[in-house]
Amino acid sequence: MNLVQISLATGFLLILLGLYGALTNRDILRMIVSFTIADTGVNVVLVAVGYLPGREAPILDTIPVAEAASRITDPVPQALVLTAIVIGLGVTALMLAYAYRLFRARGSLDISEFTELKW
Amino acid sequence: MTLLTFMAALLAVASLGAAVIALVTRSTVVAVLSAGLVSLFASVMFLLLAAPDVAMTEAAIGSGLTTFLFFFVLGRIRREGTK
Amino acid sequence: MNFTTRKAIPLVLLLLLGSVFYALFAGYTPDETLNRSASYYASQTVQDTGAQNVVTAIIVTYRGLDTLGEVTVLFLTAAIVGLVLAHSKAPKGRSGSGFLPSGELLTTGTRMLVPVILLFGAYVFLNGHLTPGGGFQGGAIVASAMLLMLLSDSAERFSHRLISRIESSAGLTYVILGLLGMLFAGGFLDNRILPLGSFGSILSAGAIPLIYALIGLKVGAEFSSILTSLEATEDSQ
Amino acid sequence: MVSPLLILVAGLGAAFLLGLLRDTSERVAFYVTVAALGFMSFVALSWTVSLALGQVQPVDIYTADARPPFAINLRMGLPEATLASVVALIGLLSAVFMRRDLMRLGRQSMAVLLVLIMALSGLIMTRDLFNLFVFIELIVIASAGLVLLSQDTRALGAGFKYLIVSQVISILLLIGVIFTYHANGSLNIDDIAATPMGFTGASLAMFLVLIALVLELKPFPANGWALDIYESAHPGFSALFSAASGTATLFAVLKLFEASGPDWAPLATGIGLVTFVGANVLALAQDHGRRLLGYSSVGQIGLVLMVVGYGADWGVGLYYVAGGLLISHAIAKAGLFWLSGMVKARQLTDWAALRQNPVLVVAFATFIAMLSGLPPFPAFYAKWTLVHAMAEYADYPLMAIFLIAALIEAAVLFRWFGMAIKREATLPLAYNLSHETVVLIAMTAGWVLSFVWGPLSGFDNLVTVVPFLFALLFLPLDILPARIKNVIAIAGLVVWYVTSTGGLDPLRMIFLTIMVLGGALLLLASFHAKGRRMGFYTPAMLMFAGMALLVTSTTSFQFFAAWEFLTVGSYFLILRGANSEPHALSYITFSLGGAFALLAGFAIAAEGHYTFYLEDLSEVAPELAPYVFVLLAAGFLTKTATMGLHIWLPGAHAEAETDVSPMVSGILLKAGLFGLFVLVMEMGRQELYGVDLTVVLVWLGAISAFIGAVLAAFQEDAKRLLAYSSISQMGYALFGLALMNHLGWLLAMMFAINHFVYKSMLFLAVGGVKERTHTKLMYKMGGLITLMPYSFVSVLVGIIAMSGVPPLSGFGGRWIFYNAIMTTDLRLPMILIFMAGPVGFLYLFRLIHTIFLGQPKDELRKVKEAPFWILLPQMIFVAFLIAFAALPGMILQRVDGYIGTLFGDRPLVWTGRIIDSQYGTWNPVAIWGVIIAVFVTVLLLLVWMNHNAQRVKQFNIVFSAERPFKPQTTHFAWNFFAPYRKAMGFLEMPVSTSFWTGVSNALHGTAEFARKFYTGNGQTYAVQLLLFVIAVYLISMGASS
Repeated sequence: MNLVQISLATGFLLILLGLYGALTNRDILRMIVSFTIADTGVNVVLVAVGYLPGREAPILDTIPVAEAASRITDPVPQALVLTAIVIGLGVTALMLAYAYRLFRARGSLDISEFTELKW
Repeated sequence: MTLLTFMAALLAVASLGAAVIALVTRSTVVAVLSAGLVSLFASVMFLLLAAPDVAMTEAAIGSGLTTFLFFFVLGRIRREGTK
Repeated sequence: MNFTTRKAIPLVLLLLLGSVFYALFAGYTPDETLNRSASYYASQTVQDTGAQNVVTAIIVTYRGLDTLGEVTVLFLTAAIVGLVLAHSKAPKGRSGSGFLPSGELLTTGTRMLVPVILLFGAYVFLNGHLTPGGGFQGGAIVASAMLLMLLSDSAERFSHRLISRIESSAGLTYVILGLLGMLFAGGFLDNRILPLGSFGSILSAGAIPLIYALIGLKVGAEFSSILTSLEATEDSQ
Repeated sequence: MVSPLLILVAGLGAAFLLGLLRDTSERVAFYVTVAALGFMSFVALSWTVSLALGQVQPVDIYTADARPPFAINLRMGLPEATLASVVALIGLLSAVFMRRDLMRLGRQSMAVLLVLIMALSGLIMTRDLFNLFVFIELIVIASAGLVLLSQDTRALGAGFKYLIVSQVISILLLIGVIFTYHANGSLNIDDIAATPMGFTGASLAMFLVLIALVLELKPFPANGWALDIYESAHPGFSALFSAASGTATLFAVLKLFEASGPDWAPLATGIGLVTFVGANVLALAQDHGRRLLGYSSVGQIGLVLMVVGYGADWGVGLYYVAGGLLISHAIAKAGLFWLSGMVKARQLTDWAALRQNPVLVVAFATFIAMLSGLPPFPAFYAKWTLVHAMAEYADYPLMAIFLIAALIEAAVLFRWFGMAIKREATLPLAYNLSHETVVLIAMTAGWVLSFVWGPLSGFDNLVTVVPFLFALLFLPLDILPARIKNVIAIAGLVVWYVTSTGGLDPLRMIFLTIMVLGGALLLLASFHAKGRRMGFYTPAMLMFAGMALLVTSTTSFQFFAAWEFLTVGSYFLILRGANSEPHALSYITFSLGGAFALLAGFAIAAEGHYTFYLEDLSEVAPELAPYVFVLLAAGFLTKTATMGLHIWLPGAHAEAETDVSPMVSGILLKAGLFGLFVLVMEMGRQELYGVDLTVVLVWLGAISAFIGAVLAAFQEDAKRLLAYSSISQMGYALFGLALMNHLGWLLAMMFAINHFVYKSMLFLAVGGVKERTHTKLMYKMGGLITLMPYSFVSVLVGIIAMSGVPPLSGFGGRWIFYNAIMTTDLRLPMILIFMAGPVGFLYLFRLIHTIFLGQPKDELRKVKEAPFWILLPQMIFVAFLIAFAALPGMILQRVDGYIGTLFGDRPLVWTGRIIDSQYGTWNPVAIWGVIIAVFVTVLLLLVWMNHNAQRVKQFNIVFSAERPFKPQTTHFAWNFFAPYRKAMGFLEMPVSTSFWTGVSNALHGTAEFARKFYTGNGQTYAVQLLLFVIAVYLISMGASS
């Protein structure tokens, strides 16, 4: 196992753990917590996929421009992850706001209590 | 096994452990804190993966702000739930 | 809690999903060299944008549309969280998160720390094109100042109104800068509406520092807005 | 041209600008929002128009002055521009619609709306995979925000479920995106198409991307969350969620399926088909209006997804078909959701409130027609093309499943429409002028779309077909009094008849005369109606338009379009009857089922040609021909109500209004007969598994003739009796046709004419009686001969004509009939049909005896003769029958000659007015003479004997031989043929009724059971979603290995 493999595996496992929590925990807040774990896992996978073993961060302060192509790692996934993190926060905040409203409406945070819409 | 790999393995174990704690604990507060910890370990991992920008963001947003968001909502719900 | 079908079915499903992931994992081999997109960025970024930090260049210019969408996500979240909570104000009671005692020490500490934190945040987003960091990280740091103020009960100093003004103006300016790129440079969000300057200095990379500063302000305002909304007391809004 | 990027910039800029406004200035904020949406619509529309006219070329918009894949690019082509226009316009209209709630929640909610529309436009235009993800997330978040507009607290739960599911989807999508990037080195969608899949995980990554996007389309069964949103959200938002979001997301899916290549197309086809079928079946069990709309949305989007997969290699054709379906769906669904905002209560029956406003009913009907793929709307062309393509690729099972699901969908929608027309609402309409305006704009858009889509089809533009326009003309004219409209209608029919007779062969000429001129004649009875009679003339004229077009059609497309016109028109007409709701539903279901059989038949016959001339039916490849024959025959037999497919007829004909019954019986049934004529003329005898199909038809005809007559004899309701009699009569005609010889066809032709005449007459007479007595039950009548002598005469003449007694035309029919059946060697059906004759006499006897003879009832002693306008056509028919009896040669000789040219024989010899066949001679004039002589003699005899007659009071039981009136069951007219019932009652066993009820119950049961699957638990929905992904993954793995 090298660095990339470890990170990838960690990312995937975090996703699975997070999803498992989100699908089995009835408490809405705990579901949201689980989703943030899964989100973190996704971010790890994204960065790991973009990593080229042995290369440096894509910042050209110490690396000459001419050597950049052979020394830096892939910057694109990093840019994507930045976006993904922020979006993840947005969704989390929204879910939390919803959780609060749901709690206000029913006095409970149990997802299985919000099933009046069905069939 | 290089130092880098070793550190990565250590971080992997730590973050997975934190994730498991977040899932099994009965206390929501502990779960939120553990999730923040997962994020923090992940951000160190990003550093290893030559992604300092991501590491900073994950640390500030993923483990910092998100955790506080949780606590705020948790606090509101607690205050109102006890009434 | 006993192990029920309610838990068993997701477990089985996730094991199957895990096998999908395993197939991805097993089939993955890291690239030896940069792929097409990445090598373009590695070789052209400096020439095109004048930024040292390639990630920043990608975020602010090449994939600027994504970033615009991203700040819009936060904008939306802030608006919606505001909407959600505006109509369910907390019952009367003590404000504050209830976790930290807002003693004299914290209040004083906050007064001292907030300007420093704000400055640091500004430093991070203004140097985004040179060093790691940028608008998002800087914005988060700015928001942490807000957080401190919230914790120490001195949030009144920053009204919701001001936050929302900052957020909107920054967003509007961002969009206008993008349009200027269309008018005066090569396309929407092109950073070369301003001179690229000398490589490596703070006033370089065209409009990147400006845009990142706007993003920083906007993100900071949005985070603050979300935080205040979620924490909100009956007298805010 | 302004840059399309301005669509995004305007949306975002305005959203940010709203933040600068003061909290209290909601009004200004609202105007800013509307202005921005208006601007976005303008930009999108101007691009659409310019691109469509070819004034500009499609453009790629680059950002940051770098070429893709290094920077994000957008594309503006005709599909993008069109869909962006749809999205922006729906956004604009929804904003107007939601005005009050947006103002209530303030400027933040408006900003969210703006961002949603901006993101949807972005999703349509972007060519970057990750940018797609960003826009999707924006849409998710904005949608979750707008769900909160609803004042229904359950919406909160729905919104949260949506967020849960979206989280799972975005995880899958991101993993897919990053591995796709790793495989291709690019995030540009076009590069995915260009780069071969080098890396082993690439296809898996593509799978994840595709499945995640498909999940956004709410595929069945992973869609419980979406249904909950549809049910609880603000209708203005649901309109957006269904129409705008569905449209944009579908286009994104289309882009990716195009890029990923044909290998993935079956994935879309399969999921789309499952969704289309599943959603429609489950919709059967819905009685909640908005949830039903949700199911319908899911189903329609599934249909488009199926087209995306199925038509992956059609090029422009795919855009035409999918685009037509998609835009129709967007307009209709948005319109329906907006309408639902005006209906206060949520049950389907509560839509009856719409009747307070006839214009809204028209809008409702328009939307339903758009969704069910009726002409002239784009989905009609799409359905046509799709089924033809399926036939071309010989995907028959797929075609069958698709058509059955489409039929179920139509049944669901028409069931709802019927409820809205016939039930009573619990709450009045929540009327609001701006809401109505929004709905009407959507309706207009639907018509404009059809106008634009028609000429692109390569077929006729159905919107501009003159008879159809004439029918539509009556919509604005509906404010006029009924009599004026009636004059216009009759004039229109006559003019159309006069101008379109040229160049028709005698066969078509006769049908055209019956259908158009006969229609004009029957419309005379409609002068009886008072007031405005809203909603009568458009359907009636639509039906006549369909029939006029049917007879003059030359291609299968024209034929099918005309068929659908007449089906829909007659449905609306039948629905007008007082108790006709269930009957109208079964009518439309059977008719559309029959129509789909026709469609399938034509498509298979056409073998990939989209224009197919009816005369080419004779040249269908021999291995396909029998199947084509079966399908077409099934379609036509549904219309002629052959036994087994007849259960819709008695109710539909009996419950219709007085002047409608003769139209749908006397005239409409001829459409089916005409189809059968064309079919057997062009295709002749066909064999399937060694069975001669015309022999099957002979049997069906004989059985229908016999059992129809038996059932007619057992009816208590006079109109039902006549309705069953029609089944029997059509059986005769079918029998004659299927004999496949000259005399048989002549027989069928005779029946077509005669049945029109006497069935119209009898229905009018019985209808006239019903107008006066207010009952259709024969045992409640009696002795009306003196009160309604004209009606009696017309029933008498009708009965004489029908029973085949000399001298009237029925005898001519019989004569040809006996000649015809002598020529066949099918003895058993011959006996059966022979037996139908006496049975027919039984019901006719009952009809005249129980209504006009016997003792009058107390409560009916004062009834007057039927109204003049109802009598007038009857008297014209009487005159015609007498003339036709004396001079059958007028018409028959021409038809005979024409049929002779087809068979090349002359079994009848016409000399003057005398007709000879190998079995005998028929001299109508001589028969007339004899009959008159006999009649006069008998009459004189009776008059002479009458002076001996003793007058008795009615209640002199000894003489009147009946007990006065109570209880009815002892009345002689009740269960009139009880003795026969003992003998033949087993024939009454409702075999086909139970069969079809069983089918319907099974479907409903399935729906009722299967929808329990949507437990309402958000977590369960997420589990189902993953289950769906895994199942699709395993299936596609299995399929590819």
